[in-house]
Amino acid sequence: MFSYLRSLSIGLLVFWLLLSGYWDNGLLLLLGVLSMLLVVYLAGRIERYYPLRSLANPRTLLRLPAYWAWLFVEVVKSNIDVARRIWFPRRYPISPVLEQVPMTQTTRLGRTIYANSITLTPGTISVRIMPDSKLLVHALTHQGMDDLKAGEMDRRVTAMGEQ
Amino acid sequence: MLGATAVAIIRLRSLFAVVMLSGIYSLLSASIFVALDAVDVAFTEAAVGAGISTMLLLGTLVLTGHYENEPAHKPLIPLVVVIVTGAVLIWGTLDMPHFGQPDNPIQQHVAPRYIEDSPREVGVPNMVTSVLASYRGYDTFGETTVVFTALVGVLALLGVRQGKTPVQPYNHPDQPPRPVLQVMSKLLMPYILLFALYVQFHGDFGPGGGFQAGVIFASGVILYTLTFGLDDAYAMIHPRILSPLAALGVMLYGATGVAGMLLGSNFLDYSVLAHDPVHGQHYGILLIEFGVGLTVACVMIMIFYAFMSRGEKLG
Amino acid sequence: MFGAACLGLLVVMAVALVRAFAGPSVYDRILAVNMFGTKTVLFIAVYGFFTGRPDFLDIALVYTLINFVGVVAVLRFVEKMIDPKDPSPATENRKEQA
Amino acid sequence: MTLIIDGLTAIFLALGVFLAFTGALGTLRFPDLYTRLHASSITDTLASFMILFGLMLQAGLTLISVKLLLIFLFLWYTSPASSHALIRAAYLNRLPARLIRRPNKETPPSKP
Repeated sequence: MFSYLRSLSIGLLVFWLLLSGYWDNGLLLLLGVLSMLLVVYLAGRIERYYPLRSLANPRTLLRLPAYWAWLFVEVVKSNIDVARRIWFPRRYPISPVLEQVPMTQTTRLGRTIYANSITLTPGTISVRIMPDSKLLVHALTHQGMDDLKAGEMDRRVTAMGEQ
Repeated sequence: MLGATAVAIIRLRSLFAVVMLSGIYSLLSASIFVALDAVDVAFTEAAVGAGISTMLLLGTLVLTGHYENEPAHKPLIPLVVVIVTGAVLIWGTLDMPHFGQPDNPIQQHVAPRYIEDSPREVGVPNMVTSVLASYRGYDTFGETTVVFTALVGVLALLGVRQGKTPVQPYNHPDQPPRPVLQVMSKLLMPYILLFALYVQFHGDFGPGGGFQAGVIFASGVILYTLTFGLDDAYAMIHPRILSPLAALGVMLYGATGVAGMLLGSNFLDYSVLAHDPVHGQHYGILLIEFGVGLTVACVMIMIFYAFMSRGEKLG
Repeated sequence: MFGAACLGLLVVMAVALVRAFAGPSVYDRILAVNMFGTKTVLFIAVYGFFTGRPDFLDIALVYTLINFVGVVAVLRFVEKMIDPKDPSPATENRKEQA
Repeated sequence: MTLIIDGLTAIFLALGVFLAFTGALGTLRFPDLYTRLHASSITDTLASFMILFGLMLQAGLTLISVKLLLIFLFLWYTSPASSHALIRAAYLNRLPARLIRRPNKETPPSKP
């Protein structure tokens, strides 16, 4: 009932209205609806080859803002840490490591969110999704890798995808 | 910075690095266009120079080699020729009036007419669009035809592989080829396409128009093709549909012009398309811009398909 | 204020350019181009406010998209072109430059 | 009131440019591609946020702010994806990484 294509069309309409800003011009509104239909049609043609079912889960969408807020704080913290290491390399040396980190997400979308969150925080970058639910991560410091392995982020992302 | 980039482009022998740097070069020149207040040109440079041409150059690199050959002859004579030509050109510009002075010839004949009359005659807020699509409609028609001819040339040389239907090749949840990128490109692609259509239809109001929109639309499809492969892209937009659509774009442009002629006016004069000349201009511009966008998008996607299918054939 | 920010961003762009010239691997150059693109986006946004014409923002948006698609395309081609037995384009060194 | 907003904008812009410069400096100072990517993600994340948020304060609650927000969202969605793509391609092509072993524990670098 809350399929991907339907949420996509709502999202696209909002996107068009925000971009356009001409909300009283009938012709442009009509063109906007037509464009939306065209794009949804094109997206629908490929939907069955690579479905992202968990995206349609409304609870996930509702949990997203809280996660973003948490992630933002993490990003700020790690930004300060990396900036410190750039300016004062003597006092704060780097110790790069490349290790595998287990992940508990099962869906493609959940794994992507987790990998992207890791990359978004400076100091850790996801390199590759390995078989058997492992993620290869490059971290700037041993400390950063240990923080990641504590599993706070992993837990939050997985909790977001639950029904 | 522009100069340094140009010198580095010439000095480097690895064509990869050259393509990278030319991307930077066009980013820089777009910044300059922005600084000169030429918004539409910057827009085009952004979409065409930095985006599509980098991709097409790389496509060519895949098909050929990626190192420049040692030059067969001494570069002295060409250098002399270039320096002499450059000197003559600079000497020629000494005679020209200074940049941006109000008494320049260009500011006296055509420009005032465009600037003063276009709100009344064409009634489109973005003056560049009215000049491009209405006053200079012939030129733009020619350009669109050139783009179409380029497609014909590329297809004659390379050809597009006819696709098989994809049989859900990516349904292995453990290890799809590039999972993160695929999910991201699938999520972003619809918004890129809609953004392209927004640029298409708001060319009257702000920077934008058919050329830029076509290129952005094509880059959305290209993103999908790059992460999922040709077969999946064919499932979305098949080349069978694309080439007629590209021709249709040119025909739409021409037909709009002919419609003006049939209604008793000149070729590509849209004032007669509606009761009110200003409305007529508006609809005419909308139609031909759509024709341009359609042609450009289809041609770019087709050329990219052609490169991809040739690349696959090479292994 | 906006002018100063523009100048600052130009300096940052110049620093990114140094990395693009220096290489040494093709990935470093791609990284530099990507960074340069992000800087250009920010520069155009700030410059739009500097000149009081915020409709430049559409261009910034286009850049964000084109930059992303461009990087993906470049990587795809690099992947395709580099022979695992001879990864020379990935680690091009001094002697290959003219 | 406008004075406060102007002041805040100036602070945010200055911080943003400083962070962007830090990131660029990091790409010059760090030893290899893998570590340089960490530096460049500073410019992509917090620096862009600071600058765009500073501009948003100036624009107030208008569509311009919305567009700035859209740019910001696009940056935050695309930049990790392109960083990931970059490092993945480099790793699969066996670009050597400079790693420092942990002092006590044995951690063999995994094979691609």
